[in-house]
Amino acid sequence: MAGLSGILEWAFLVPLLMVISFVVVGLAGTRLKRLEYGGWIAVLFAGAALVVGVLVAAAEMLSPGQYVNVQYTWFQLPPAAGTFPNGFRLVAGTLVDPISALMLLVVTVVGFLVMLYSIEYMHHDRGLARYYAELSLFLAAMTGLVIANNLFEFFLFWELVGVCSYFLIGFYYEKPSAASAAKEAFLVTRVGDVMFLLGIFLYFYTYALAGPGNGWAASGFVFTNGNQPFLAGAMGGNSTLLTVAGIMILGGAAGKSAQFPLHVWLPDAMEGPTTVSALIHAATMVAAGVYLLAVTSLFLGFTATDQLLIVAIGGFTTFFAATMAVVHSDIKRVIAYSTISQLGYMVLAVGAGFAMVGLFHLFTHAFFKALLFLAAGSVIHAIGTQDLFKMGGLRKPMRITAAAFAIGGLALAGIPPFAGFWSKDDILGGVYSQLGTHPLYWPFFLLAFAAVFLTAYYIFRAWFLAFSGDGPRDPTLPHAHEGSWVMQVPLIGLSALAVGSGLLIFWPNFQSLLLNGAGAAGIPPVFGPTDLALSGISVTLGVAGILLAWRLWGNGRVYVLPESSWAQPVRRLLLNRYYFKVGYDWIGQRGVYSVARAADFVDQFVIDGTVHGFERMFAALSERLRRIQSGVVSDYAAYVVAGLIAVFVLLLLVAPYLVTLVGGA
Amino acid sequence: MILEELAFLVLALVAIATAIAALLVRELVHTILWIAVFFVDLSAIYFLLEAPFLGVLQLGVYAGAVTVLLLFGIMVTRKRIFSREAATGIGAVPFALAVVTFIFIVSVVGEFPSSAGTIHAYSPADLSQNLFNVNGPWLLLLGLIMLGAVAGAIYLVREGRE
Amino acid sequence: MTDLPLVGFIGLSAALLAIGLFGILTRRNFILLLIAIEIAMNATILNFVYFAAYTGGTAGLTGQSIAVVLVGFAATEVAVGLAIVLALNRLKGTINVAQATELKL
Amino acid sequence: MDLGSFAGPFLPEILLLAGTLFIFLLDVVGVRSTERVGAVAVAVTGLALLFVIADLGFAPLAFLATIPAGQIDAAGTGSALYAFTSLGLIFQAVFLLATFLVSLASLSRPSQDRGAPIFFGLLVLATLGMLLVAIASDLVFLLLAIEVTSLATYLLVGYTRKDPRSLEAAMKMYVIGALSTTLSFFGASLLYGAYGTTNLAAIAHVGGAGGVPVLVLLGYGFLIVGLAFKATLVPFHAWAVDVYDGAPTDVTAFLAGGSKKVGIFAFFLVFLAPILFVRTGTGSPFANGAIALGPILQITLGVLAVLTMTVGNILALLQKEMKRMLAYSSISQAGYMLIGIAVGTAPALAGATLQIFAHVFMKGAAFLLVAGVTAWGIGPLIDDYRGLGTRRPVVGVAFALMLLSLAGVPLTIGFVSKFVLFSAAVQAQGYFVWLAVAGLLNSALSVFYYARVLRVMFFEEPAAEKFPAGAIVGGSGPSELPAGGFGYGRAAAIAIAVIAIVAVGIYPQPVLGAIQAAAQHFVAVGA
Amino acid sequence: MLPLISLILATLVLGTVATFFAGARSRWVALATSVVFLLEVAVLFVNYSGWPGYNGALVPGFSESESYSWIHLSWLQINYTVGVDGISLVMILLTAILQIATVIYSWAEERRPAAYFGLVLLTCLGSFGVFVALDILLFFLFWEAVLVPMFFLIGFWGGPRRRYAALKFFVYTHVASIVMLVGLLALVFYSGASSFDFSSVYAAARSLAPVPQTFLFLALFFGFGVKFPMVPFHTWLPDAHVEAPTGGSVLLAGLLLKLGGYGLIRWAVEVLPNGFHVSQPILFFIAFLSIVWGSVLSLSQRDLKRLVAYSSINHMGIVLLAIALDSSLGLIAAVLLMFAHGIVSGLLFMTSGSVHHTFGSRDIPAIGGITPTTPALSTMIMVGSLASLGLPALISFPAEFTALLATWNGLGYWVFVPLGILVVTAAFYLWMMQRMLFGPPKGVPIGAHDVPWYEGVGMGILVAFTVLFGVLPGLLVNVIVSSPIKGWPGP
Repeated sequence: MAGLSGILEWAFLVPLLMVISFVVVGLAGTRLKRLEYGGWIAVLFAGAALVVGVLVAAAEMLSPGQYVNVQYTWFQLPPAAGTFPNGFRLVAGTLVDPISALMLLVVTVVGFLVMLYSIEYMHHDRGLARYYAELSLFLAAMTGLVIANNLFEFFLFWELVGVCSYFLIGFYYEKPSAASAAKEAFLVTRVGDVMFLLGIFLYFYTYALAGPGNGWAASGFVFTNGNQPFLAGAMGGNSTLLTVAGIMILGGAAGKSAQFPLHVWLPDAMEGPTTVSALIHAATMVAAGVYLLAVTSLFLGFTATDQLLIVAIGGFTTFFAATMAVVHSDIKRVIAYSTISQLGYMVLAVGAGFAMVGLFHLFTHAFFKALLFLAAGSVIHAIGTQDLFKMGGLRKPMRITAAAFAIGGLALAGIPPFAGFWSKDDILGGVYSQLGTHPLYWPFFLLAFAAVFLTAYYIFRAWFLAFSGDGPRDPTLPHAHEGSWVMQVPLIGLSALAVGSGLLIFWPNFQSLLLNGAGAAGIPPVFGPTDLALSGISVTLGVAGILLAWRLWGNGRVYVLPESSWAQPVRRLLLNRYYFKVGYDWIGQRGVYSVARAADFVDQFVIDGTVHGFERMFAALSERLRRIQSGVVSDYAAYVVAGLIAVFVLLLLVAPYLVTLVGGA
Repeated sequence: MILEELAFLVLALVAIATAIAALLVRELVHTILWIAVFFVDLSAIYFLLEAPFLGVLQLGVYAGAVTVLLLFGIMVTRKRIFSREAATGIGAVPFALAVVTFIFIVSVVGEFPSSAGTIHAYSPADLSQNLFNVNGPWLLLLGLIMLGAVAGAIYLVREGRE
Repeated sequence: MTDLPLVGFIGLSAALLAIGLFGILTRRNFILLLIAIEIAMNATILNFVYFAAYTGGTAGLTGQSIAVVLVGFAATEVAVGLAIVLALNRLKGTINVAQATELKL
Repeated sequence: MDLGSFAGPFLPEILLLAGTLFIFLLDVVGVRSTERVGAVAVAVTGLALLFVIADLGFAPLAFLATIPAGQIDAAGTGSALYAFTSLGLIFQAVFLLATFLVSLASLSRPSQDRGAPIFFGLLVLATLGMLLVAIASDLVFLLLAIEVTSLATYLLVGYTRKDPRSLEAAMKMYVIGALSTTLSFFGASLLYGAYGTTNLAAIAHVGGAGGVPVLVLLGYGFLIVGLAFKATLVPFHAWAVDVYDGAPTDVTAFLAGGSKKVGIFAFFLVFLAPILFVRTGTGSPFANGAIALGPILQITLGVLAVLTMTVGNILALLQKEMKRMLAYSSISQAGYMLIGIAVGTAPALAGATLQIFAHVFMKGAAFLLVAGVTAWGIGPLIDDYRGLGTRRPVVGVAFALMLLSLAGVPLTIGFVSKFVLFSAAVQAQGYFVWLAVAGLLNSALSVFYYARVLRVMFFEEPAAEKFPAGAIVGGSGPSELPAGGFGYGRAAAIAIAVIAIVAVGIYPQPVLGAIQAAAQHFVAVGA
Repeated sequence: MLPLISLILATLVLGTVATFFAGARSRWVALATSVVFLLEVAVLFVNYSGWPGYNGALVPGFSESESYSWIHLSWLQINYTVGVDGISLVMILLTAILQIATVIYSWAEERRPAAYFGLVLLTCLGSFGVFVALDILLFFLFWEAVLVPMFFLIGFWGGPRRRYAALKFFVYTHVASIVMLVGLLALVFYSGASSFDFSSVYAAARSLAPVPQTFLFLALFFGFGVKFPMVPFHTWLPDAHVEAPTGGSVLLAGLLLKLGGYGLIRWAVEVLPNGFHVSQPILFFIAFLSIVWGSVLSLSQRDLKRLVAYSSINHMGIVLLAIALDSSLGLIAAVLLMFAHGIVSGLLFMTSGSVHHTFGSRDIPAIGGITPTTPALSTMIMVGSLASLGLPALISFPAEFTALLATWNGLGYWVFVPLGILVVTAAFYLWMMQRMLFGPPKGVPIGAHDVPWYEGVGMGILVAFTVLFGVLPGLLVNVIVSSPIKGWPGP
């Protein structure tokens, strides 16, 4: 099927279509009331993008290992002395390779489904034109990021993704909490962005001088279709500067993917519409971070220290986020913490050297997480609350939703044969195989393992609370009902994917995406269950978690932790999210803002005060000098005589001294 | 020559004394008297310096004309000729200024020989030759000064009858 | 031909100038001011005369010429001063310079 | 020696003398109308101006030139009392220009003024003195020529004899002037004692035989003080403010625009030789040679220059009266001009000369304008000028141009002159750069009080009672008079000034080139 | 060849004069002048010798150069010499854009419109002159010519404390220009340059010894730096901005600050390389100080205009940093950033002006949730803020990216300072948007409606260029690198 590979050069159509959608909807949306203020147009474009995305993925699958690079020079410098002796060029281009094809598939599929789902879900909201325009731009940015062919372009779209999420999280801007959450999301990820930026500089700088030749700068720092990362080839695998660069990239990824300690923004981002949450959590925003790590790992390479750090961050976050999910009562927040936790797995995988396994988990996770969110959205749409403790018994009126949520939950909990099992199992297996690398891998591996249990527990706690039992705990809730086909189609489609996407790994064409994407770097990944004992333990843990959830929450039960329990402080700590947000707010308000006020004081009173002091001095001097004009001519004569004496002093004493001082004529 | 030096000393002291007296006495008419003595005294010094023409000029212009002019000024501006000036203090600052000026000027003394020098005499003929021929333009300028002074002074003093 | 030390003349003219300056600074009566100015002017003329006497030759003659011109100039100056003060006296009725302070600051 | 060849070079001076005598004669025969007497003065000064410009080598007027080319900038003989230098001729032109503008404007003075012959006669006589200053090459000649101007200006200041302010000003000017005269002659006597000559060029050279340092320094010290009176340097300036304020404003214009420059040029004449003599390095006038006279004088003059501009500016800052503010600004401008001789190079002299040239148009014309505006009934305070700019835009813009030029705003003559002057100071390098810095900082300071006038004139509402409609002296309504009721003479004078301010500001090359050439000759001859 | 630059100057001079005397029609005259100016600048771009196929230049390295003698003395050779290179061309384009945007934005100015538009045009005329002048005196003349109209714009059309602000502006910038002038004069006379022309000064001064070069450089740097403005000589800027009328603020931030940067590049860095190298640490210190100080102070501002003003200090600090790096990349970044900041801060000042017109206040805490009332204005504020905090696809991003990359290359980990400040910059803009644009409506007067058409068009022009050059920065970079410095090939 060589004919299909021609589509690879047209991959830029995906973001372009969404940009067009953004422009059209953004400009004309308000006048298109009958088309859901442009919603249908956006769906149309998203569909077109989906088609292109699927075609690209198919082409890549059919002729594995294709790298197609199309680029446009953004700006360039002629060769000149300095850091970039052979010139310097920044380009914008598309690089279609197995991993970007994989990501394109994820983004377009989830994006299209979310867009479709929104048509009904958002129907009653105001500002729909803005919503669809921003959503289109969001997808454009994400797809652009996915097919970016260099880090600079990557960063460009990365920032666009950030700003779109900012607007979407703050969609209900009239709610102060939404506006605040949007700002928080932007700011926290901005911290990561700044580190990312420095990482880019470090890579540009290092490889332009000592990497695969100076040509890298002149050619636009493009990701090359190398057989191994730059690092291994150029630096012998290690360099302090590159370690720092890796840490910076990790920082960037941590910001976007909400890894510890930059995780605070993601739960608050639930202020946006649920559809947006689905998109952010599944395919776009947070996926970008992991994708960045994967790309860096594959093309540039991490040093061993970096890898340890990434493993640590990923492993710890996995467990850390899961603990918080255990106690929360907001259905979306529970899912949000699960996202952080799952992202931790992916980061862990990349850190251990299995970037492709991480991406595989990203792939499966995208579907079941989108499914969970859309299902949760369906619930919220039906009864208008997000509080699990008010829900109950929704299984009967909302069968499809309940089933979808259950499928998603099972996938999340890693129960075979659902999608999550295959990918998560590969991660755990992969990390397990690398435990010998460094003794410090052990604790994080164990944390990740423990998180399997917690995951199963909290997601089914949520399911039981919402769907089991006889009826809602809060009788004032409206009568629940299932949404129309527009909402059901995405649920069903995603359910299918949540079941089946993991199994795709056994399809050689699909597996070729993951195998070739590795670029033969590092440890060759092995897909499918390898260590049955390990898989057994993890599945057992998952089942145990579900059982515990059923024991405590099943059938409408509500477990209340005794007030005197030793666990109460822990529960409070978890409910307060380890006080991270409080701490950050304190730094922001008490710390930075106080410094700003103090600086303002200095500006107004010290710097300006000095100037005004001079001014007053001049005025006083002028006033005093004025008094010598007494009007009495004798005084004037006295000035003349005094001046005469002064001239004598100058001529006879001062000036000769000065002249001898400077050395005569 | 002791005699001439003595004469100079006396004349100099008289000049200083009369100058101070002229400024310090409170009776204005007395002032005129003292200043007249001062002018005459200076005229004597010019004779001592063997500049007879200048001595005569000093007598004529200063001791004569200027003194009369000043007396006339007092008569016109005063209702009673023998009125006394209000007492004015010497004033520390003006005194200090005058003294410092004096010291500065006298400080050149160290650069001159303290011994006596020759005094040259000039005949009035030579002087007039120099005055009217070589340096004639000075006199022309003096004429211009007087022209303006006369015209303006007359206009100022004349009672305007517009 | 007589011989006299130069320093004495310098001292005399310096003293006269100082007295004149002192008078200008302290006297409030305009006539006295004029007199003080004349004392100082006489110091100047004296300077020219004795420098001329010590210089000799054509240069010395120049000095005496200057002295002659200055005598004439000084007299003219007094006349102008008197004219001004008489006009002022007519308007203000006083020749005290300390009372002519309409223009100040 | 036939009379023609002897008198020819002095044609401008003779013209002025004849004019003076003719005007006094008119007074005697009873012709006292301002227009007629003034016309004589205007004609005489204008004609003399033409002759001077012709002598300067201005080609279209070459047929009027009376001084043989060989006599201009001829190397000094060491004994002459006067000499023609092209810089001196330029100064003659400046002086004549000032008088021309003042007499032109004074044509618009009230015609029933019985003092008109005296006014114009003394004006022309004072100008004659100034012309003689410009050709002086002998110290006594110089001082006497200055006295011609001085005595005439004392009387000019007091010529409105019914005005006590005017007479008080005359008295003050007289006292300080007489004191200064005495001091400068005293200084001249000391220099004469030291060198045995009063020829300016000879003084420095003769001294090489064995001068007496302290006597020379004292002599120059007295001369600095004596001349500083004329040039209104701080701290010898106190009289100037009162006199500028009290004198009839047209006379003030003459004082600021003309007679004070005499002092500056006297500084050039007296101090260039000693400064250059040492600067050229041919030897020291002192026996021991340990102390160089030139730098000493330069430092002293530099200090005076900085002091003058700074104090003048600071005092101008708080002035509430227009004339006094302009007076203080005039004092500070003298500081800039003094930089020229303190630096003592040809470029610096050229810059200072241009500054002096500019000052005629800026300050002289400003006073002329103030005189005209005062005749409309506008009071002496700056605040009285409220709304003038909007009521009489032409007058307002003209005044604004003068003030902007004084402040040194680009594309005005004031900017060019300051620019050249400060460039020259920097070009001289060494510690002269600090003179440029001081000058520039001062010009920054000066902007404040000029800007205040602009603000009052353009941005503030007029106070109604201060601006009586139709209060135009001369009985003509503003609709008939092109310059808003100043009278033709004054309007013409101001128009000339404004044109000069802008024209020279935009293209200074002709004027500047002539001045620069003259300054170079001046320095060459002086050395 | 057509004397294009003189032609543009003539257009501006005539337009300005005509505007002053056009009375009620002045806005049309001003608009016509601006349009013609923009067209002529377009011709200048097309004609520019940096493009392939050009040959010959009167002043080496400069295109479109003209030279006529002006003052010609033995020691003082001053010419009317003008010309452009890539850097000045970019600045000229900025001038033309801002001029037309400002004129349209201020369309409804009612207080003495003739004087207002005339002064606006005069400011742009002066800026244009500064950018084309290749003679020291000419440069200084235009430099000063900018100052005066701005003084009047602030002093007459300004807010309640306008007198104070105008005076402060004048004092600071005037003192700075004096120091600068002394520096420039010393540059000529100490180097022994044969004339005031850029080329001869350039040739003569580069060979000066390091010590005099350092003194000269520092004098010039102070002169240009106050305009920048560099901390601690910056306090005139917030006051001037807050009190100035919107058009004045736009030009002040958009053009006047750039004069400092341009002057530094053209007359100091290029001409005095040794002095520059010695002074680099000082420049770095001041740049970092300005970056941090401007940003931190923005955080504590309540007044929208003040906030934007302080952010200008921050951005110009980055410009200074980029210049101080003395690298190709840094220079490109500096010029790009100046252009970007000119457009973006212009936009932001326009929005704050519109906020003031619409809501009667610019107090950020007092206004809230304005988006439903004024969606267009809110969008402009968002675009401006996002552009200012460096969002990709908007104009500041390529500039900041290049600047920071250059900083890393030149200074290593010091880049953390500007990088960290990027977060603070984001913080104050986001906080401002959160409080003003979002949340429940507050302080919105009854009957408030969205911006009038002219304000919208004025801002729209700037938004268009923000996006255009954000997407295609290569258009500018190609021009910049055709300048004859840094070893670039030049025209």
